[in-house]
Amino acid sequence: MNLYEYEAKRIFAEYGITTSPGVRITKPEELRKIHFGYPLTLKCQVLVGGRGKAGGIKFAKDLKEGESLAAQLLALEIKGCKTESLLIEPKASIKRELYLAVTLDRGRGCPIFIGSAEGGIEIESSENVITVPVPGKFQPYIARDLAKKLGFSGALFNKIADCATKLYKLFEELDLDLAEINPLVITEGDDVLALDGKIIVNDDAIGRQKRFTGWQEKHLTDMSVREGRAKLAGLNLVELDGNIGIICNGAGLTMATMDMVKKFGGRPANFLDAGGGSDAEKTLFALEIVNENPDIEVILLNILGGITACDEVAKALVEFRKKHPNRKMSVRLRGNNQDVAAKMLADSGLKLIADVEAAVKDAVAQANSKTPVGVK
Amino acid sequence: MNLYEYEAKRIFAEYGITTSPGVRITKPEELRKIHFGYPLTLKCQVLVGGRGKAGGIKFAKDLKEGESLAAQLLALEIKGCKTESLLIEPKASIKRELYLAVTLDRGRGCPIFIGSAEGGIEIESSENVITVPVPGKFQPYIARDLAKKLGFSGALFNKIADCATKLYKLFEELDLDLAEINPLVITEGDDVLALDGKIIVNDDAIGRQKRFTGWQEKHLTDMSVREGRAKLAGLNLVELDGNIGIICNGAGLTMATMDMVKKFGGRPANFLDAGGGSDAEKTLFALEIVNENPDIEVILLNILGGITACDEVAKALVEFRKKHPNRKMSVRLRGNNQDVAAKMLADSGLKLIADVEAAVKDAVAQANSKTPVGVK
Amino acid sequence: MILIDKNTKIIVQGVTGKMGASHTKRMLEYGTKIVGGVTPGKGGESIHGIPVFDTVAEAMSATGATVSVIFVPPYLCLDAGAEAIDAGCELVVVITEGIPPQDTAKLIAHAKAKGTRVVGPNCPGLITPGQCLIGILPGVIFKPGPVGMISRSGTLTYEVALGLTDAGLGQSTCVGIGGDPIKGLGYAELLTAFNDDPATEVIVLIGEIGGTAEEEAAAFIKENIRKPVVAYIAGQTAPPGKRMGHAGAIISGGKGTAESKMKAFKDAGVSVATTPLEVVDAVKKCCKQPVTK
Amino acid sequence: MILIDKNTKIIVQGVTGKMGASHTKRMLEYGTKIVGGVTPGKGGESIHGIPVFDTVAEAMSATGATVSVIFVPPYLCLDAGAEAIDAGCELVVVITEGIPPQDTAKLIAHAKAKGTRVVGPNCPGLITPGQCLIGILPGVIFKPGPVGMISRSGTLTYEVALGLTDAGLGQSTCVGIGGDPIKGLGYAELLTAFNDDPATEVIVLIGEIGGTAEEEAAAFIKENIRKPVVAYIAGQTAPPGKRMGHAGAIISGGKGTAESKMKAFKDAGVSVATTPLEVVDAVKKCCKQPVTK
Repeated sequence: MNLYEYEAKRIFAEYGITTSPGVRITKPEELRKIHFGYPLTLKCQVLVGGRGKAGGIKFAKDLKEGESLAAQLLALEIKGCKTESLLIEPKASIKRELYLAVTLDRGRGCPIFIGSAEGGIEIESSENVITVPVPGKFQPYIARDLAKKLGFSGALFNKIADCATKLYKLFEELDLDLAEINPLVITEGDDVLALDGKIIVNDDAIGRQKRFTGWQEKHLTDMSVREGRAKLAGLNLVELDGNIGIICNGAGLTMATMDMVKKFGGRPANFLDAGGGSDAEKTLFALEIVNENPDIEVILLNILGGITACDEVAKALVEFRKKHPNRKMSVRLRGNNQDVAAKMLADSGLKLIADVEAAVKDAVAQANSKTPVGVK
Repeated sequence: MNLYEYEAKRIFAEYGITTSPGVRITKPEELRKIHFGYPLTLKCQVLVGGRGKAGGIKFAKDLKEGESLAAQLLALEIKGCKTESLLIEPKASIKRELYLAVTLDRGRGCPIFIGSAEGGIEIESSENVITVPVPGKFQPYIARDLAKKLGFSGALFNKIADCATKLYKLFEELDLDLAEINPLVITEGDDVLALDGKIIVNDDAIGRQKRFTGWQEKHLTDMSVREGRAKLAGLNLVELDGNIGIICNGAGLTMATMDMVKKFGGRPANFLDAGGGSDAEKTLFALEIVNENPDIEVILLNILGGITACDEVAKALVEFRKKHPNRKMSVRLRGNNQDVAAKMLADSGLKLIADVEAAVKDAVAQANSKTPVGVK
Repeated sequence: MILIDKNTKIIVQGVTGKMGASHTKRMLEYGTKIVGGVTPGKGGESIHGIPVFDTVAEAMSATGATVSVIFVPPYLCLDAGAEAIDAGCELVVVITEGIPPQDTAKLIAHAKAKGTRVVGPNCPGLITPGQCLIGILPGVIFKPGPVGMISRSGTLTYEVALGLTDAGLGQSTCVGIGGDPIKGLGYAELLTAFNDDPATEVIVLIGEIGGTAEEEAAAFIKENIRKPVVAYIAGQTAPPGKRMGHAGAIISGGKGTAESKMKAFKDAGVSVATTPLEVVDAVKKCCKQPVTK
Repeated sequence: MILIDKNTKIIVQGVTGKMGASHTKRMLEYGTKIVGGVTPGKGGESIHGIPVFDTVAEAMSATGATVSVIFVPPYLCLDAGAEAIDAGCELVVVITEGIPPQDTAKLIAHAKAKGTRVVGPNCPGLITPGQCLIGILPGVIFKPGPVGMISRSGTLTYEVALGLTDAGLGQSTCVGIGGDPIKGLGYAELLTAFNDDPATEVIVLIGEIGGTAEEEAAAFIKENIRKPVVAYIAGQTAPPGKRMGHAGAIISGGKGTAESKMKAFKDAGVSVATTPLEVVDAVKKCCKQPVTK
C-alpha cells in the first residue's frame, strides 16, 4: 500500500525526522487559513511517481496565484491517478539534495540502505548509488557507515546518520516495503529536511499494523476501479489493453497463459490470479469483474486444480452462464474432481478443452472472429 | 530498583497478564469504597521478601475486621522496611500454584525462564525448578517449551505459554533484572492469574526507561536512609553493624578492605565504594555520610589512585577535617598525584600510611582504643 | 532425487488447521512418511492416524523426524520456523503465503546461522515422485523419471510436469521454491544438487519476472552445471511496475524483465522455452533415456 | 604475555570524550600503540597527535589496528561494540561501567558469533607491562615478570600488582575482566591462555562474591591447568542480598559466597589467600625465578 506524501511525512515527523511544516488542503479557499508566508509550494497528492514532470508541483508568489494554481492542481490527473488533495509548504532554502531510502534487498535477503549524493532523481537512473545492507540487528553505526560513504563529515555526518537511523526504525517497526526520502534536503542553515517522502506499507503486514487498519480502501487510486475492487476481495487483477479476459489459478500459470495468448496472436485484457483453493463464490466474482471490462471479446479460464477443486469452479461457471449466456468463453479445467466438473457443465453450452495450448488458441480464434465459436 | 507488588501488577496487566482486581489503600477507611465483596485479602506493600511469614498478609471476612487489620498492617515494619500501602484484593479461588520468572543468567550470559510446578515458595529452595534459556531473539515457542517442561497440556498449555510470552516481553522492553510471578495461580475455572508479582528494574537502565524517571526516590525503602541518600548521589553504600567506617575507591578494594578489617580484629561499619575518578565534592559527601553513622569510632579511607586523583581526595579530607577535627581516621592514599596530596595534608593532623595492611591495623587499633591514636 | 526420498520422516506444523489437516491426509495417501503433527494445546490428540504434539522438540524426539512442513498462519510462521530450526530440523518447508517479508528475512537468516535448509515460503512444496510428497502439489500429475525441476510457481509447475508426464518424461524431484522475493533455497543450491544427483539427467528451471535471481542462475549454470538445463520464464507480457500475483513478480526500475532473464539464459547456453509445452519438447531433445509413454 | 604485546595496534572509541581523551594520553605516554580514535562527526581532527575518524571501519583500514578500546557512554556501547566487531576487530576492550546487562548480553552473543574476543565491560582493561597498556590501569604499578593476573576488580588488581611489584615479582599480563554479571572473556579462556604462555609461571586469580564463575574456574583448573594458581576472593564479610558496588557482586539465594568459592579453590588444589598481601607471599612460594627487588 502506497501512502500519500503528507501521510509519509507525518510518520517521518513522528519518528523525529524533520519535515517542512505542511498543510493539506482539499479546496483552494483553504489557502487563506495558511499561516506561513509566500512563496508557497503546492504539491499534488497522488500515489504515482513522476509528479514533478507531469506538472503536479507549482510555486505561488501570493494568495491569488495560489488559489488559481490550487484549483488547477486539484483537478489534475497524473497517469490516470486523481489528485487526492494538495500539500502546501513554504518554499525550502535548498543547499543540496540527497536520496535516502530503506528497502528489502531480494538478493541479500535483508534490509538495505540506498543513498545517493544526488537527490530528487529517479534512483534507478542515478549513477552514484551507495548501498549498505543490514544483515542482522540494526545498529546506528550502520547509518554512520552510510553517511560516510555518502561523503559527509562534521555535524552533517551526525545529522545524516541520525536521519537514516530514524528512517530504519520506522521501516522496521511499520513493516514497510519502502521508506524513501527523495529529496533529503540540506538547507542553507545546514539542517537536514525530508522535502518529499514515499512510504510503501507491505500489504501482507497491514493485518498486524493496527494504525493502517481500514486504510487500504482510500489508497487504491493508483489502480483502476476494478483492480481496486479485486484487491479488496483478495484477488490479483492487473488490467491491460487487450480483448481476452484471462482467469487462472496461480500467478505463474496466469502469466504463462497471458504469454501464450500473445504468442498465438491474441491480446490479453488482464491478468487475474484467482488464487489457490478459490471457492465458487470467489470464482464467480472473478468472472464477473473480468466480464465488466467493456473491451473484452472472450474470457479464457485456465484452471489446473491442485488445491482448487474443479467442481467449485464449475459451480461458478454454471451460475455465470445463466446470467451471461452469450459471453464467448474458452475453458480449460483440469485436476481435482475434473470429471464431476465436466458433468456439471454438460448442459452449459461450454466445451472443456483439456490441452492448455488448444484452449488458448481457441480463445484467440474466438476473439478474432465475429461469431461465438466457443459456444456449441 | 525493586517495585511494589501493586506497581508490578499494573505493568503485568498492561502487557495482558491477568491479575486480581486490586485496589491500593493508604488509610483503613478507604476500605469502605471498595466494591468487591468479602472475604478480602490485605497485603502489605513492602520492598523486601518474606512478607507472608512476617504477617504482612491477612484476610478479612467483613469491613469491621478489614479496617482493624488494615490499621494494624499499615503500621507494620518488615525487616526494617516500612509498609508503604496496602493492596486489597478479593480472595482468589486457587486450584494450583506455580512459580514463573524471567531473569538474566550469569553463566549462560542470556535471559532465562525459571519455572516451578510449586508456587508461593522461595525458588532457591524449590527442588522442581525448570530453566529454559533464551540465547537469541525470543520467539513464543520458547515459552511453549517451558509450559511443556512444566507438564501442561491442552488449554492450560496455551495459557501458561501465553503468560510466559508476555512476561518475557515486559522483561525485555522494560530492561528488568527480574520479572517474577509467584505464585502464578490456576483458578478453579482454569484461568491463569498473577497472584503476587515482583519486578526489579535494572538500575543502569532507568535512564532510558522514561516511565521510571523519578521513581528511584520512592523506591529506597529496602535500604537505610543513608544508603538511599548515597544511592541517589551515585555512591554504593551498604551499612553493617560494626564501628569502622570504610571508604575506598573500587568495589573489589572496598570488599578486600572490609575483609582485612575483620581479619585483623575490627568490625566494618559499612561498605562505601566512592567509585573511580571521584572528585573532591563526591569524596567529601562520602566522608560526611559515613561520619553520620553514630556507631562509628573511626573512618578508614583506602584510596589506590588509578583514575582517582589523590589531590582531589586530599582536598576533601582537608575540608572534612575542618568540620570534624576530632574524628579518628586512618588514611591510606596512594597513586596519581600522591605527593601533592601528602603536601596538602601535611597540616591536617592526619598521617598517611602507605601500606594497606598497616592502615587497616591502625584503624582497628584506633577503634579498639579510647584515645585517637591516628591523630598526631 | 534430491532432498527427500521414501525414508524421509516429516512432521506437519499446523496439522489441525484446515489446510494442514487436508494436505496431511493427501500426503499420507501419497505414501509420504508423515510421522507426527504439531499444534500447541492439542498434544495427545491424533489426526488421520498420526499423533499430535504441543511442541516440535517433542514431536521430533518422539518420531525421529528430520523435516517439518509448515501450514501455520502468516504471522505465526517466524515463531514456528524458529521452533523447527532450533529443534534441529534439517529441512523446513514453508507453504504459507502472505508472510511479511521482514519476518521471512529473519527466518532465513536464522536458518542459515543454524545450517538448516528452508524451502519457501509461499511455495507448493516439493516431490520425489513415487516416494515422498511434501506440501500441496497434486501427486497424480508427477511420475518418477530423469527430469529435475526447480520453479518459482505452483500451478505452472503442475502444467509443465503434466506435459512432461504426458510425454512419458518423469521427474527425479520437483522443488517449488516459492513466489516471494525473499526465500530459502534458491537456484544455485538446487542446480548444484541436481547436477550431483545421478538420477537427474535434465534440469528444468521455471522462473518468472522480478528480481535478478534468474540472471544470477544463468551465470551460475555457465560456470558450474554440466547437465542440460531448460529454462522457461513466465511474464513475458507483464507490464512494468505491477505486481503479478506473487509478491516477487514485479518489474521495477527496469529490472526483472522476462527479456533480460531469457537473454541471460541464452547467453549461458541454456535452452529457453517460450511456452510450457516447449519446455517438454526441449527436454525431450536433451534426454538420453528413451521416452516411454 | 597473552592477548597484547608491543606490536598491538589499537584504536580508541570515544577518543574525544573526557575519559577517552585523558586515558588515550596516558596510554600513549606508557608507550601503547594507539594509532587512531573514533568519534562520529569529528573525523579529520586529531587528538594527542593521533588521527580521529568518524567510523571504526575507516579507522581500522587507515591504521591497520586490530584492537579497539571503548570509552563511550553506557547506552551507546552496544552500538559501538557491534561496530568494532563487524569492522573486524580481533579484541574489543569495553571500559564503560553501567551498561544495561541486556545490552551486554546482546553484545557478547554478537561477538561470539563473529569470533571476536571481548574484555569487560566495566573493567580497567589489560596490561602487558613494558609493552602495552589498554584501559585505565595505572601503568607505573606494573613491571614485567612471570605472574599472569586475572581479576574481576580494578583497584584490587592494582593493590595486588603493587604488592607483587614491591616484592620484585613482575607480571606477564594482567587482565581485568570486569565486575558485571555478564561479561566477555572469563576465567577459563584466560587460564588456558596463561597456561599456554611461556612467559607466565604463576597465575593469580582475583575473584569476588556473586555468581558461580569461581567455582567453575576451580573445576576447570583442576582438569586443565598445570601451572600454579593463587586465588583471592574479595567479599568474605559481605552480607547476603546486598549489591557490593559491582553489579555482579551480590550473594543471592545462598549462591555466590566467598566461602563457597574459597572452598572450591582449595578443593581444586589452588593456593587461597585471605588478604591481598597473602597473595604476594603465595606467589613467592610458587615462583621459580629468583625474586629481584
